[in-house]
Amino acid sequence: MTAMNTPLTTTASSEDCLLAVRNLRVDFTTYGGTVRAVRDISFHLNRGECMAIVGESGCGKSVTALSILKLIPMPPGKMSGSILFKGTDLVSLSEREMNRIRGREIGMVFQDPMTSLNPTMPIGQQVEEILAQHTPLSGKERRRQALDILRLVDIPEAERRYGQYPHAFSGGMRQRVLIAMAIACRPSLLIADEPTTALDVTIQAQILELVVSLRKSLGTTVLLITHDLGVVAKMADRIAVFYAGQIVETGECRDIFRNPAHPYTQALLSSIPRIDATRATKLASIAGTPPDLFSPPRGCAFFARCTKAMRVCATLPPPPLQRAKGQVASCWLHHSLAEARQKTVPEGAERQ
Amino acid sequence: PAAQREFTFSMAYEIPGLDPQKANSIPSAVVGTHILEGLVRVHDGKILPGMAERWEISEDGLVYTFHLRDALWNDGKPVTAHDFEYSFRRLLDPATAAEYAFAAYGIENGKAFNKGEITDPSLVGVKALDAKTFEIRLVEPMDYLLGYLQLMCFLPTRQDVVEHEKDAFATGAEHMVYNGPFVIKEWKHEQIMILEKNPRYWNSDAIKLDRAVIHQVHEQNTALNLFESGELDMVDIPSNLYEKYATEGKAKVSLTGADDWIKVNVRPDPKRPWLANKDFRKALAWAIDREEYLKISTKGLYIPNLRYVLPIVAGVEKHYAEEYPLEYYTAKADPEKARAHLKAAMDHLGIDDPAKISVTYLIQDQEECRLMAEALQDQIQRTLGISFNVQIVTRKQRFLQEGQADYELVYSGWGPDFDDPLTYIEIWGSDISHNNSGWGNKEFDDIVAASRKETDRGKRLALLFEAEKILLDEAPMIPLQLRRRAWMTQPGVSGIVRPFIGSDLDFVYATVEK
Amino acid sequence: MNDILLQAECLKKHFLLPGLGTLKAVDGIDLALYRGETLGLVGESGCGKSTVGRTLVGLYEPTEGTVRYRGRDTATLTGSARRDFVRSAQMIFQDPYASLDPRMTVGDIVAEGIDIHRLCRGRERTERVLELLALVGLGRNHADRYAHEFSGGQRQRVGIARALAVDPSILVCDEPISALDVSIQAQVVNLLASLQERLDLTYLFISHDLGMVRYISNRVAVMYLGRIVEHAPTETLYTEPLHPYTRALLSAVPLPDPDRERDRQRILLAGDVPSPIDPPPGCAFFSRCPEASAHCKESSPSLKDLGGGHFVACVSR
Amino acid sequence: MTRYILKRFLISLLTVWLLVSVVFVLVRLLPGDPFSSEKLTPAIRANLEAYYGFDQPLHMQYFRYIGNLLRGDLGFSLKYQNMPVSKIIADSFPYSADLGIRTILFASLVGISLGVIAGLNRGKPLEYLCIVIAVIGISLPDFITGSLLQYFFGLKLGWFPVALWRGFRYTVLPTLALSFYTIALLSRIMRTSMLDVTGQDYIRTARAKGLSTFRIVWRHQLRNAILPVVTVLGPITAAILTGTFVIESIYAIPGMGKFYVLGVQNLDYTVILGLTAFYGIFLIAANFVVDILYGIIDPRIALTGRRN
Amino acid sequence: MLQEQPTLSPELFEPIVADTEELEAIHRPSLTFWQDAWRKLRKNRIATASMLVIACCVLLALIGPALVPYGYSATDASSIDIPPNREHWFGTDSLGRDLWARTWMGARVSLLIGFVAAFVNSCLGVVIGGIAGYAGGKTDMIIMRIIDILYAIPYMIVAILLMVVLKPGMPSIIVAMVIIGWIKSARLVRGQVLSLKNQEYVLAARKLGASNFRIIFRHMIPNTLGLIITDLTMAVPYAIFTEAFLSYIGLGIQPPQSSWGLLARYGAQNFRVAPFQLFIPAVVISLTMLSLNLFGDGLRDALDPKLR
Ligand SMILES: Nc1ncnc2c1ncn2[C@@H]1O[C@H](COP(=O)(O)OP(=O)(O)OP(=O)(O)O)[C@@H](O)[C@H]1O
Ligand SMILES: Nc1ncnc2c1ncn2[C@@H]1O[C@H](COP(=O)(O)OP(=O)(O)OP(=O)(O)O)[C@@H](O)[C@H]1O
Ligand SMILES: [Mg+2]
Ligand SMILES: [Mg+2]
Repeated sequence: MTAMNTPLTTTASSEDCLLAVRNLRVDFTTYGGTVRAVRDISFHLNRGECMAIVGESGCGKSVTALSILKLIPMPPGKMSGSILFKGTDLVSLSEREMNRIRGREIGMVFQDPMTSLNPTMPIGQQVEEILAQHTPLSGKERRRQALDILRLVDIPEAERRYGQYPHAFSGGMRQRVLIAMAIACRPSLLIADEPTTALDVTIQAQILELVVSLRKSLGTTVLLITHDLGVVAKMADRIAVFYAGQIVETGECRDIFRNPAHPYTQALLSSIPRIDATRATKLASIAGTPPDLFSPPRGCAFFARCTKAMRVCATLPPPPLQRAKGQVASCWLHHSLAEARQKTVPEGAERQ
Repeated sequence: PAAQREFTFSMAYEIPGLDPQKANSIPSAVVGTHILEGLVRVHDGKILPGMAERWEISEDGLVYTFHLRDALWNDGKPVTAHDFEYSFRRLLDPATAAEYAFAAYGIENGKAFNKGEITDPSLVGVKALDAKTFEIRLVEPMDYLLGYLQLMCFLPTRQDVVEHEKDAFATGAEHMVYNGPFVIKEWKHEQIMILEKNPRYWNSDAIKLDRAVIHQVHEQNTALNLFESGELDMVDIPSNLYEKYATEGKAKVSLTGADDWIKVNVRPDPKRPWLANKDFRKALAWAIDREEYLKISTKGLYIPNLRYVLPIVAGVEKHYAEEYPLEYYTAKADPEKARAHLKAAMDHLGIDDPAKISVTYLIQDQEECRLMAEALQDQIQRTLGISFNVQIVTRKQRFLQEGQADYELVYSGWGPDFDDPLTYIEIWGSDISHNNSGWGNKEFDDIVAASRKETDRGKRLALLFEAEKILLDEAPMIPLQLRRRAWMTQPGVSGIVRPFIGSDLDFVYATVEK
Repeated sequence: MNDILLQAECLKKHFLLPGLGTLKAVDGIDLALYRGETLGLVGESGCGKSTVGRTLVGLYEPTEGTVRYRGRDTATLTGSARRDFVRSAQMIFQDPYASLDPRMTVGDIVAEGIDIHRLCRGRERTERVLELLALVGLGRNHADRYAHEFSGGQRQRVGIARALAVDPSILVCDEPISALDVSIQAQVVNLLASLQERLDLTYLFISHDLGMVRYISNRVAVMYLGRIVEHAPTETLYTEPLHPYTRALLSAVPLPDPDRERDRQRILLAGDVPSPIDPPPGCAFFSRCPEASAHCKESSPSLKDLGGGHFVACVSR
Repeated sequence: MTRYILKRFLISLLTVWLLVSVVFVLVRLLPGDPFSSEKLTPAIRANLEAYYGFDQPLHMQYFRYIGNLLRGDLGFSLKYQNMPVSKIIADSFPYSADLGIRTILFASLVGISLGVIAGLNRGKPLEYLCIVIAVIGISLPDFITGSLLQYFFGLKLGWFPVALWRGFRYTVLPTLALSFYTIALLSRIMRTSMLDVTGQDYIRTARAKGLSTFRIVWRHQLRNAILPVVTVLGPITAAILTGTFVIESIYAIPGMGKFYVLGVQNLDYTVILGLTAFYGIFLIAANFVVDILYGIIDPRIALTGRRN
Repeated sequence: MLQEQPTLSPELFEPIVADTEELEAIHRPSLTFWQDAWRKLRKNRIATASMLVIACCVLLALIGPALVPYGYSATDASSIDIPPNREHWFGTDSLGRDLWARTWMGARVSLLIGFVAAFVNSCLGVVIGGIAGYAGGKTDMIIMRIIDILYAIPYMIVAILLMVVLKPGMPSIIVAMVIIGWIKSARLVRGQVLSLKNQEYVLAARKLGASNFRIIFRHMIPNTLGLIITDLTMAVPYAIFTEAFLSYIGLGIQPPQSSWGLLARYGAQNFRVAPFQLFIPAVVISLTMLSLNLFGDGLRDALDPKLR
């Protein structure tokens, strides 16, 4: 199983690479046992690029994002591995040193906009505060800038809403406030955990435009977690597909949409509802349930739901196997032995 | 100025008022006797001339004529007999509602006037014969009258000041006038009072102190700490520390005049028939080991009282107890005697088991009382085997229950108003409100009445002695202790007297050498 | 199909903002939910969709207007009728985490409705809870965990399970699938659809996912700033949207295809969003409308019936 | 809001009136009477009762009292001759308030800080230290802490004056002694409340913003956790400002607390009523402020109306 | 880049249909919130130790006095104020009574009163505060004003009046404590409920048709429980010392019984002569309170689902 320990990709040269996550593991101790939320994940982000993380709900995307900022509650959480950000290993940093990176170097948009805002602090102040922490601006200047940012994320009537509390905001507005806070200090890395779920498409489009322009003007690197494959298609340069706490496939955005290599990716893409779908057809979904993270299967995590499962999948975890340039999938199907076998057995003769 | 002689001490309670006629408390009396002077001044048990230079007493002992000296109030006006006339009438006037009015009931028509039975104040037996002569006419002879006149309520008040100040009278330094050795310089209620030597006092040359400072310190321990840190020149010692300071030789002691006993409700009551039984009461009295009881509950500060009347009240020449000695009870208990009495009582009542007898002892909510009651409880239960319960109530409730005779045994006592056994004896008369024990004795009443008519002091005291013995024989009360106070002063303080009547502190002629 | 289960008449919900005035979150809406149908409700973020949903199920008291349940004003319901309404009209909250009691296990949260209405007990209750959890793709050992131990999508599914537990007849789904991946979205939507078929459920489906709305809804209402601007049977709306806002909305749907997505034309809305606090007179969309004309500024258009159940509030139609 | 405040004000007046009426009746029910003493005779009692108007029917006395109260006249003490109750309050309240304000400030500062420290260091030695301090505060009532402090720091070590009230140095020990319980209470409540807040998502957000721990605690946790502290501080403030018997007696401070207790002991009806009314006004005002603070601290709390 | 593993054989790459059964994980018995809390509490070593200390105290209260040959009320003039020694393990008091016997006799009274009164107070407070906070509006206003009035009435008056009505003894003490003791908890709970009642999960519960009762007791109270527990642990010593006060004015336990509060009171009085008379009750009380607080903290933590 030495394969597990080799980095998934090797292309990143050190200057290019803004963030490199290696062998990240996050466990949660709970009554029911240890939840292995993230199991040995490695990936990297190059400067200026946008990587999207997609995957089944509950597969560890948010936990991965949180662990980059070391925001996993410990205990019950336990984290191991290394997270290299601009060459320094965040795991070894003290809380104080982390604070210099959080917010300023790495901005984060949380998934749950209601509970992620302080209910007893006016919205404006929550935005202003991050400026106060990281910039030497004067009070007035800060307020002006905070207002600008709120306008930037399309909060209608920012001045009037400035002093209001989160409970008077709609779901989407709160989400935009979170985005505003994340980009307030123009971080070099923006981690956005489902940043547009509560936004209607027009505003979503504007927010996405905003992110694009940030990338263009400041070279911001973006780690985007989303379920909306439309957004992925629009934004991402690369995609990492998560499944049950592991990365099962990474690759260029286009490659993954065109030629998904992992059966899970394939299944995922095929469940996208078309805008023109009608009630007549049942929406496609993946049969079965994801594995229990208390006791992840020994072999491939997707084995139980995979239509192309092989005997090896049950017992051995698949190593990352390179498909095309930059596209790597952890699936035995792409092992030379399987490919060899595939050539002899005609396509489609398996299940069904 | 450095040479100032200043005497600092503390009081546990705020002075409730300095209106002489209305005053009703020891703190008032302490200050009152220093800022005002009555017809006489009592110092260290001796009666000295005060505002009155001299006086005459009529043969029958009923008319007293006082000749006033040329003394001034501190505002420069002379002290006149009219001031005294006004004060005495004011004391008795029901509209004044003076609590101590009863002290003047011995004056002709005094009682009737105070009760509203007559309304003309000029009928009261006090009169300014002229500006310097003042006459008091009594109903019965009171050979202790001169000493009596030291009470705060007999101190003079000036009509013009009272009428001018109205409600504000005597509520602050500037709201009254002084004719005593000191004047009030500053009075911050609940905090501090500063007295200064009165230069206009007739005898001011004899006064050595320049100032007296009185702090309000409620807690005894605090006062002690203040004393030890040098803030106070004199302090009272709490009983639990008495032994400590006594062995160090610092503590001075004196009787406070207070005399404590257990009062028994002797009214026949089928629910508790034993209380009406004299033997039973004697059994209680003999079962108490007063010495031990006082040692454990007051560290020996209070001393056993083996009779009823305070031994140090005046006799004819010497103290009463020296002339009429009596050891009715013993300091140690006599369990044999106690059990014999109990047996007699039980036989009489037809009770076979002492455990069936239960009494309740009413005390008020003071730590000291509780400790003493607990000690008594243990002694009596151990010796007699009866059940002895303690009921603690607030002070006011104790008065209420006592007044309504709603008690079995009550911890009670008396402080003297004048220096004579009568002050103790008279309260047991059957028509006296204070005697609510249900006990009444014709013989006793007759003897007391006879004593009131008696002009010869020796005979009078002999009669009172008879009465005292009857009281002890009948045992409506079980004597417990005589209270003593322990106090100490800083070195250099001298001339402090602790009287046992009225005021409990006399520093008029004191001095402080530092 | 024709009986109206829940109806809002001229519904208004205003919030008092201290120091700022009244915020007209919902400002006069007429809606009818027919038995067994799904009404999609879409619109700009902050336009009042959640507020409509909450007011419909009785969580907010309307400032003005009435909500009728089976023809009766819900404000006047009492006793068993009220209980019936409370149980029958359920809501899936937009905010999954905040709506889960942090001190209850997920099993208990899902069971709460069952307990309240005494639907079943003991083993049966446990079975039912597990069954509900399974329906939304959660396993047995999720039942003992607390809300904070879940991922966003899992919490959302707990919310769905909770709402389904009391066998409601009307379900207001406030963005029920926003945090779910497409596969589970499909699973949940299939579930909702099959429940509707089996039990004749009625849905008010609030979502930003226009594809899903199209898939699941019979009719769709488009809201803008507290009002409904267009209202039509789904196909009509999607194929011939009339209101400029609807058109902008539809054109903005991102496509899950990198090539097509990146060079697509969409109607970009420029201009300031007017405030719901004191909305300007005239059409609320005026400031951003690409087709605005002068008289749009003057009067606010009311819904016009264009036939075939298609209503639109725009002067130029 | 203005309407709410106005309404609350009127209700407060009503409450004070009710309070005074209730206490008026209660004090009369207390066993005994103000005048009883060892030496009182019936005739003199009658004089006293007439003097103070106690010979009138109770309801007349009540109406007269309320009438006077409306004119701001609290009457005269029955124990302290010719002493208007209002003067007692005017004389003694400043001292009590002085000590009270010091105590409240000191105790809140220390109590809240200890609570925060304990909350941030759950399970660490520092927390146990905080618990021990709190336990001392509650296991030793003020009459014990008061006298011990006086004995050791006043008398034995001589660091501070033993008692009396003459300047800053004199305030230290009483403030300390009076603070103990409040410190204990606040620190325990604050700790609990802090822990409840620490796990919230918005704290995570604040951390993600890179705010320093101090700032997070100060700006985010404190305000969300302070509500119960404010709740308990309300009545405590009212009580401490209007005087405490024990500490005032131990340190010989001329405050109001003594009158309160002695008033009840002496059945000084007018003093009890006057002081209770005064305290009641304070208490009601304090709780009023607390309610207003609720709305300010947590904007979701709407006291003015019913829930949305 | 591909890593060939020697153990892989072509047969392994035969397609199979996964057997989903084997994936079903081992499942622990399911827990309710309360069971879970209990489990966590038992795992907390400090909390368990504290529980043991309290249990020891209770045990000593039951058997302690019987371990020495002295009666708790037997005075002895020959052994006054004797410091702890072989015969008298805790020394003797100023009446020569054995303090060991008195301490543990007192423990019976104090522990019983402390726990019962604190518990009853908290329960009442939770119910009333919960109702006031949740109902809001008029109900809240009325309840809170009643609380204001009750709180402003001097406690001494209430206690004395109760003494008139009730017989001294344990039940009376508890009544006297409960009569206003619940107020603090009620205010605390109300404050929390006010801030909790607008939470989304409460709305959600309401939408499910939960009765007000259920919302208060299933949602609000569990979410305030941390504070309620803290309040409860603080209320125990308060009750112990209030008992001393009540006993002092005669409503409490009767002589010759003792209680911790009274022992401490006497000890403080006699501090200069026999300091151990203060230290012994103080240490015993402090130790109990420390355990109680640590236990309370453990309980709070056990009830916090975010702390596993
Ligand atoms: N504090 C925790 N304690 C225990 N388990 C946890 C905790 N936080 C997360 N988990 C578990 O870890 C797994 C990963 O959670 P995560 O939030 O990363 O999922 P996600 O990929 O973001 O899903 P979603 O798309 O639904 O948000 C989930 O199965 C979740 O139940
Ligand atoms: N409790 C409240 N107090 C004050 N204003 C509120 C309150 N709740 C909502 N609002 C305001 O009402 C408007 C409508 O809010 P609502 O939550 O209904 O929007 P929405 O359409 O659901 O938006 P989203 O799609 O972003 O969730 C918003 O402007 C919001 O700020
Ligand atoms: Mg997530
Ligand atoms: Mg919404």
